Amino acid sequence: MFGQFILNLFIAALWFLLKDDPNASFSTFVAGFFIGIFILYAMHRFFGIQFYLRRVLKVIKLILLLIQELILSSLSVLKQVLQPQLNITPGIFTYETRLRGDWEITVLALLLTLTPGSVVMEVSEDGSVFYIHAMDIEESKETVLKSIGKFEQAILEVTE
Amino acid sequence: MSVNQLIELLAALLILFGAVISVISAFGMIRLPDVYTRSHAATKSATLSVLSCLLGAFIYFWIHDGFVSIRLILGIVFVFITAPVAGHLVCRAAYRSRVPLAEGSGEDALKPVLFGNDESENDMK
Amino acid sequence: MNNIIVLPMIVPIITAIFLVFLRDSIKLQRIISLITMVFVAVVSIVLLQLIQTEGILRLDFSGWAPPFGILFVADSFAVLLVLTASIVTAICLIYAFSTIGPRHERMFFYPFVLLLVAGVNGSFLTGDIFNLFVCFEVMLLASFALIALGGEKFQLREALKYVLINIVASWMFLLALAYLYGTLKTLNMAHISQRVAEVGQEPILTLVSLVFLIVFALKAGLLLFFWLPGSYSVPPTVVQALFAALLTKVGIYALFRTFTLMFPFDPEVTHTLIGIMAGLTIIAGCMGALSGHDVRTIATYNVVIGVGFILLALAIGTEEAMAGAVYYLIHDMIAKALLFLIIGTMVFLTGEIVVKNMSGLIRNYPLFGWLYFIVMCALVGIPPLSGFIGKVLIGQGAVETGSYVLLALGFGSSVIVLYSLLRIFLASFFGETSISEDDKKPIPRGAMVSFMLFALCIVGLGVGAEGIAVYVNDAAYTLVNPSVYVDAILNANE
Amino acid sequence: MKVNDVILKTVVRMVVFIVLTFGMYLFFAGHNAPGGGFIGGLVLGSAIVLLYLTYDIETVHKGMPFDFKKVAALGVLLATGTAIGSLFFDAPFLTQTDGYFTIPILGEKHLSTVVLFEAGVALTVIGTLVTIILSISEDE
Amino acid sequence: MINTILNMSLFLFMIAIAISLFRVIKGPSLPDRAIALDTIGVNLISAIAIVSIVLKTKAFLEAILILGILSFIGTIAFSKYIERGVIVERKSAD
Amino acid sequence: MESLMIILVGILVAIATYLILSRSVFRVIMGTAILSHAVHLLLLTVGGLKKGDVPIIGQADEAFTDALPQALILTAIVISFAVTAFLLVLAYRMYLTNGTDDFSQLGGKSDE
Amino acid sequence: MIVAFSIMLPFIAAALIPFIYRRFKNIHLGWFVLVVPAVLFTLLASYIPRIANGETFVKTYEWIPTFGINITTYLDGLSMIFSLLITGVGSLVILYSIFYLSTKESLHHFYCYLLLFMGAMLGVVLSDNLMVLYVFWELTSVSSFLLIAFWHHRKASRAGARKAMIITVSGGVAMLAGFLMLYVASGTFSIREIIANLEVVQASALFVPAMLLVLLGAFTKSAQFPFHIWLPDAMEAPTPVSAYLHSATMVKAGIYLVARTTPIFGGHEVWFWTVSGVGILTLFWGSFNAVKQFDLKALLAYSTISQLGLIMSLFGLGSAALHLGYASDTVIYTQATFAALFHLINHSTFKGALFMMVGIVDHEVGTRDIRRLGGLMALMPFTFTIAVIGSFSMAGLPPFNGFLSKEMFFAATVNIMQLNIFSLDNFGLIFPVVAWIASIFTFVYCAIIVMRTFFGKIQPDRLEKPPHEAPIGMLISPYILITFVVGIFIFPNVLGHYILQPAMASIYPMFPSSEELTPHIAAWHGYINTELWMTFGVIVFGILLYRTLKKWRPMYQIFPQKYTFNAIYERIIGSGESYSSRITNRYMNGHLSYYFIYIYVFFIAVLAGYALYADVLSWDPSKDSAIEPYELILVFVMVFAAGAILFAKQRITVVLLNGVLGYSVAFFFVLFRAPDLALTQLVVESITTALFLLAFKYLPKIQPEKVSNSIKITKAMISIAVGATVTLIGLAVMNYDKFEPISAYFEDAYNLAGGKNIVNTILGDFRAFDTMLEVVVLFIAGLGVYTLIKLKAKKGDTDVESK
Ligand code: NA
Ligand code: NA
Repeated sequence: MFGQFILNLFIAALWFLLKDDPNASFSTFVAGFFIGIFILYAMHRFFGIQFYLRRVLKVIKLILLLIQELILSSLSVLKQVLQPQLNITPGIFTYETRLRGDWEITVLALLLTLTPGSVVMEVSEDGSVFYIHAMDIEESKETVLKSIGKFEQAILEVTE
Repeated sequence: MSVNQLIELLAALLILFGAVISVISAFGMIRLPDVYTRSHAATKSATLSVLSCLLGAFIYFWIHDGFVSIRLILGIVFVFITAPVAGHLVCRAAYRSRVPLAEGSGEDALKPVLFGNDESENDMK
Repeated sequence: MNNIIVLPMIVPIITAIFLVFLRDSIKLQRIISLITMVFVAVVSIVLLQLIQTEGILRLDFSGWAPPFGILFVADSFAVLLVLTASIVTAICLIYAFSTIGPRHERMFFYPFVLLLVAGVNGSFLTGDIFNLFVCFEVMLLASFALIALGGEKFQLREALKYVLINIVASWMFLLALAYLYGTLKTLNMAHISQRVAEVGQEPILTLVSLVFLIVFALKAGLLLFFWLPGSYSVPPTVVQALFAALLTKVGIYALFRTFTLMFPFDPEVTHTLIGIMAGLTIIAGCMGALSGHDVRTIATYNVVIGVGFILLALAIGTEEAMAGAVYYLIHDMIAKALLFLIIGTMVFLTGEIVVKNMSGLIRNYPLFGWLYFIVMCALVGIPPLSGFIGKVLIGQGAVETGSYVLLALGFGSSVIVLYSLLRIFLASFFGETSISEDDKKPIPRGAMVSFMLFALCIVGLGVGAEGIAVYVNDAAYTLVNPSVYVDAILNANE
Repeated sequence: MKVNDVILKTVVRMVVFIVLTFGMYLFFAGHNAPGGGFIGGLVLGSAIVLLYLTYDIETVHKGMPFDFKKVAALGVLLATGTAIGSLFFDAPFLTQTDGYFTIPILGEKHLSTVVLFEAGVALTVIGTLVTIILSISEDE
Repeated sequence: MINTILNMSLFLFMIAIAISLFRVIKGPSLPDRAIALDTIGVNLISAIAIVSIVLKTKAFLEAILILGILSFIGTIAFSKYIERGVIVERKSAD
Repeated sequence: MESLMIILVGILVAIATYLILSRSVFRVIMGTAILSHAVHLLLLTVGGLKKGDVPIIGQADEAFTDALPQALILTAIVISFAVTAFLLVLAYRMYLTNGTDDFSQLGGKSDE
Repeated sequence: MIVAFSIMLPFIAAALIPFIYRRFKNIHLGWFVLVVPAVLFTLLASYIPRIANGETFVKTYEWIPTFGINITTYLDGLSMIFSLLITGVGSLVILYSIFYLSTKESLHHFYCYLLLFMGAMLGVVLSDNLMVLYVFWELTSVSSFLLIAFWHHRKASRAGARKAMIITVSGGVAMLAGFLMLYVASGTFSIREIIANLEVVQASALFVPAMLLVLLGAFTKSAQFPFHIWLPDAMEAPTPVSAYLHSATMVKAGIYLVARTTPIFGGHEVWFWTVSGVGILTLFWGSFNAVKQFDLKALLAYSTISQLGLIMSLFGLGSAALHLGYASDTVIYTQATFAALFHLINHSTFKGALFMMVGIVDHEVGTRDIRRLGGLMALMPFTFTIAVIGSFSMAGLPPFNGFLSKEMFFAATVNIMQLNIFSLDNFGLIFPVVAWIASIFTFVYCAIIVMRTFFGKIQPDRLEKPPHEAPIGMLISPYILITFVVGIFIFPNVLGHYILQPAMASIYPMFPSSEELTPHIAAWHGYINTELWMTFGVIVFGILLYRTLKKWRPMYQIFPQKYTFNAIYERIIGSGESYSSRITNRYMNGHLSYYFIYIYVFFIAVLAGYALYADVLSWDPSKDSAIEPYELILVFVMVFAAGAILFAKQRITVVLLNGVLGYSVAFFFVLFRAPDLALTQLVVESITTALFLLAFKYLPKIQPEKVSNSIKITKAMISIAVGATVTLIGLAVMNYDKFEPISAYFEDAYNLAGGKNIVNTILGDFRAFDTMLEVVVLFIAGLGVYTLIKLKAKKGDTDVESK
């Protein structure tokens, strides 16, 4: 995957040089990069490898997921803050993940933290158990547990 | 009004949105009952506010000056990555330094793991 | 372009850094640091000669012409002080070799000393007021490190006080700089002088100068000397000597520059105030010296008296007084260094600091005792030792300007100096010896060598006062005629 | 339960590169944009401090076996050294030379001794910063 | 119009900072203060971004990233301080 | 704005002074920290506020704001940082050796 | 050349002493030393004829010509008298000391000091330059100090040495001031030149102050009332020293100074009254107090004081002639001066002899207390002879030289009454009356010396050693002296012509002929004049008083001990010390906050004081830039954060609030277009905050200050005043815009230095030196922190130095 990226950059640079534009700028380079993507996509089957941008697309998907969670969770916090009467029952619960590896665990933890109403407080020593603080344990435990599955899946897609 | 101006206005509104969220989350920092709940406000709402604001600024510079600010993008990425870590670390530290949960909190799965079931030891101030 | 001017500051800095790498070869550290100081002294002598032939020298750093860049200015006043500072440090280093011990030496003692001197020399040489601030800080940081070097209980406590007071003083310096820039919009001392002269030092400018007065008074120990006795009594002896010789002198130098070069036009306010402060300093110093029961307190209050005495000259302001001040500054640096070294050695030999508890040292250490006697006489101003000519010239200035109160205080203080130092001599050196032959610690040879060298300087400066008279006169002439300085900086066509 | 720093360590592994790159950028940008040796040095130093925060002293020291006092000293030497350099060219002390040099491949480039000077500044800052933090942290 | 919006946003961010300041002062626990300080830093980031637009300059964009970095490092340092009393650890202590 | 800033400086100085006059080493040190903030602002203010643009050539079209005070402040900040670092460690060492950070309990005279 | 050699020789000899001492251990060092004064005496004596002819010898050697300080040696009649005394008596004293001091004493010190003294003394009398004179003058004080403290293991010696040194040096300092005034008035340090241009000096306003200061020097040195108190204590010195310094030579340096400066000041009324008044008072006080002494040496000390007063008063009386100017009928008043010079010599002879006599007694008997002495006449006949001759001469009895000068003294006091200047017609009577009374006391104490020591019953059990006559060596010197005592009585005019007359010429240089000023001295004028009547009276009343001594002696107890001058001196010193201690310890209490209060109060007083006084303050906000609402909030945030620091209970809160302040400052940097500053401030602030946390991790909670409200209010007032001062000056500074900033130059940074970031170009190029040093500062701080942490005081190994 990394090799493809370098190749892409090389193509972009080549483009940049070939253009020989006296006012060469970032946009020239970006254009070259897109050209590179196009070439690589066209050639990837020929080389018998997975197109690296597919992986990138999955990463982007993950990021978009994160942003979505971020917005949602913010709004839920704001909603609670703005309610005339605070009516929440905070608490801490556990979750055992099937993910392994530092990166995976980390990304999952970050996702969970950005999820509405939850903050990862501790990770057990072996990294398998998350201790999660919930803003309103009754309401969000369910939703949190539901979205965790979604996250794990997204992460696995990227890393597999 | 040209398209550019419209996008600029949009960027400005994005910024305003961020500002409003920021104030509300700051308000949450006052209102919420304990440090853990407040950290929700900080890590999520504040992050969202700054992200929208930076995005607004990024768009504005892009449209207005034709200037793509890598630094702004980097800033956005950085905040995005680090804000949850920060929230996680502070909450962990708070719990381990025995800052109590708010009154009326529900289940506490961490207490037995960290401090055991000894009530006296868990008599957090 | 006279790159040589920067050497007295830059060479000690670079050597200091090199010594950091030579941390474990103590011998090498000693040799190099001594060579450095001797080298700087030689450079200063060359500079003095150059000034005689070419007038005031200046070095515009990076070639930026004044008033825009920073520059070093070498006039006789500054270079004489640089020379003295280097000689004093060199001799103090010799003392240190045999006394300070490897524990300190491995902890960058020599680099700190060299950096201290670099700061001192830089302060003397700079022609830019903000750069003066920076040079001060170089000196101060080094002094902070030195005063705390050792980590003793008392030391840390007094060091903290010293640092805090100096921080506040530095703050006031910045405040003064802010006001200065807010009004005159320039930093070059000659340019300041020119601009102030242009508008005739209006009250607001006088007010700004008064902020500088307070700052430098704090540094010099002029009236605001409260920090001095405590902090001068805790560090290792050689550091005490260096402090006594160098630190207050930088403040004094700055006061002279400020009120002769930059803000000389409102003497009714500024110089009168300086006179009052100097007088009060002398009184307070005398009282302190009288009150002291331990050798260190007596010695430190003598520093205070010396400060007051030199600043009388500034208040008086005649050319003779200035010449006297230059002489006296040089004398005071040498004599105070020797005094503190001797006092420290006394403490080392007896393990006591209270005058009464020591006795009869002269029996065991005759030469040592006589060296004390010499430095005492020099500090009193007894001729033909080093303190004499300066005292005479300052007195002459006082008479000329009718400053009889200042004259009385200045000359009267000699008597108190005599009284306080004589007390030590009579009680500690004379009398039955309290040290038996068996308990007698030897005075390290290096220490004796440094005492002798200092004594030689004291006698030499007194007897050979004429030898530097031409430089001193030149310095005094420039001090009372700031236009000489200003012309050399701003109107010279190079 | 022992603390598990996996999240922190993982994130820092990534972040530290951003910080280092940014520090280098600031260092070089100083001439024409905000930045310079001092701030560049501070940010680079901060990156090292970040490592010390995340890992322990020994681990970091294994990766970076420098005596930071000497790094600082080297920095001062570099800064003063470029200044001294002017003495050998009969130019006023501290004179910075700069000019446009044509370098193969890279083309015409603006090079200046200021960069060396600023590098000295940066090294000093890094060295001092880490020395201070480590000294205090190592104190028992 | 845009300027008004920006000024208003700036004002709001300042208000947010002021409120966070209240939390810094009030505490009551250390983590509270740490979080509040972090929030102030984050809000400053936004404020600087806005000011950059208002002043029409790119000169402050570095400050944004710097603030982000610092606020992160600061929070780490703080939480370690709260949690373990030391900021930089030695291996043996671990 | 200039007047407001100078008044702010005055207030900061007053507060810092009060802290400096207290007996606790810690408060004194805080006082010095505030002092340096105050004087940096003052230096900036006397250079004239908002009278020009960011002093970077090529990024502005109007006149530049006075760059010299900025350079001075930068130097001052660094120096103040250096001093503070030393001061803090010194205070820390002093506390560990003397067992208190209260000046009134530290005593004063070296010959005690 | 010879003159300079005379000054130098003793110093050279002194420098050689350590070598000689080491080389010739077996020979008494005194023999070598004796050569010096003997050679010099001969050498100088060979000049007598030429001096008598009115020649003077001047030679100048440059010392510090830039400041008019040159070594000008000057030998004239006046210096001749003194140099002969110094070398002559010096020779005798050294000869005497060879027998007096055993080789067990640290002779090398003794003779070294003595030679130093001799050289210094010669320097004083042979220098024309006032500064050089002062140099030697102080050197006499120093060497005198060393000689008095010769037996420094004795407490009394040290105390006496200190008193002498303090008083004489104080006087010397005053004299120096007087000299400087003379210099300023005349433009020269040369006494001859000053005398040559007298009008300028006399017209100067500095004339009288200079005179009084010079007199102060003279009076302290010559032990004049009330500075006489050091002299009795100086008797702790070995007797040869007392004989030499404290009787024959050093104390006469003051007299010399008065004589030397008489041509300058002499015509002035203040001079007349001060010199003669103090002299006559000293004469009385000394003789009066001598009577009550039990210690022979103390008695001689007071007697010396008294005699010095006599000489001093004569110089004062003689100065009247200068006021009157030269005329044949005024020359009579110069005779007082003549008498003074005459008595000066006479006193040295008989007092020197007496001191040596006391030394012999002390040496042979072991005590000088007259209550333990008595009846020694038979056992020590030669010593007795010295005592009788010396005492009679001192008492003013014939056939000894003292009689002649005493008669002349009486004559002078009587003559002075005839003058109608200086209010003498009203007060002139004082002189003869006091002189006469003092002479009676003089007679009494002379009688005591002789009678109590040599007559009456011997008390062997109260003596330390069995009495016997002194070795011959010790007797040589006093016998030479008493030969002079008698010889001068017989041939007074030889002395008058060769020695005194040239000196008169020096004192009255503007009088045409010195011949006229030299009276013919005769023991008997052929008729009984007033003076002789007075002498008869002295003898009659003297005997009467001596006889009734036991009855009136308790009178001395009437004066409370507290009010003696000695007690006052001690009290001044004592209370000076204790007041100083009290005041110093009160304000130098070691508390930092007090020191800060002093500093701030001074800050306020000077700055606010001057600002109000000069009406500097002004405020014109019209030129200010606009304030945006968010800026106002930021200001509010800062004020609030800073204010909260005052009340915060936890250190962390304070640290964080400081961080908030720092970040706010950074934001102000942003708002005020300072990007580099903002960046730096942000990073520095964060690191500082981290350091705060690191450094204060061990500290306990902030304890509320346990201080009273009034202290709190005081501190608050000071703080507010400081803040207000800073603000008000700042506003005034903002309002001042007469100059363009130099920074416009830097805006061309790109062309000048190739940088677009102006601030950075300033730092990296225009003001790169600052940056370089700032890096050094940072480095020192780092290294300093390292040493602070790593170099700790070792436990149990308390450094002696740190005590
Ligand atoms: Na100082
Ligand atoms: Na000092």
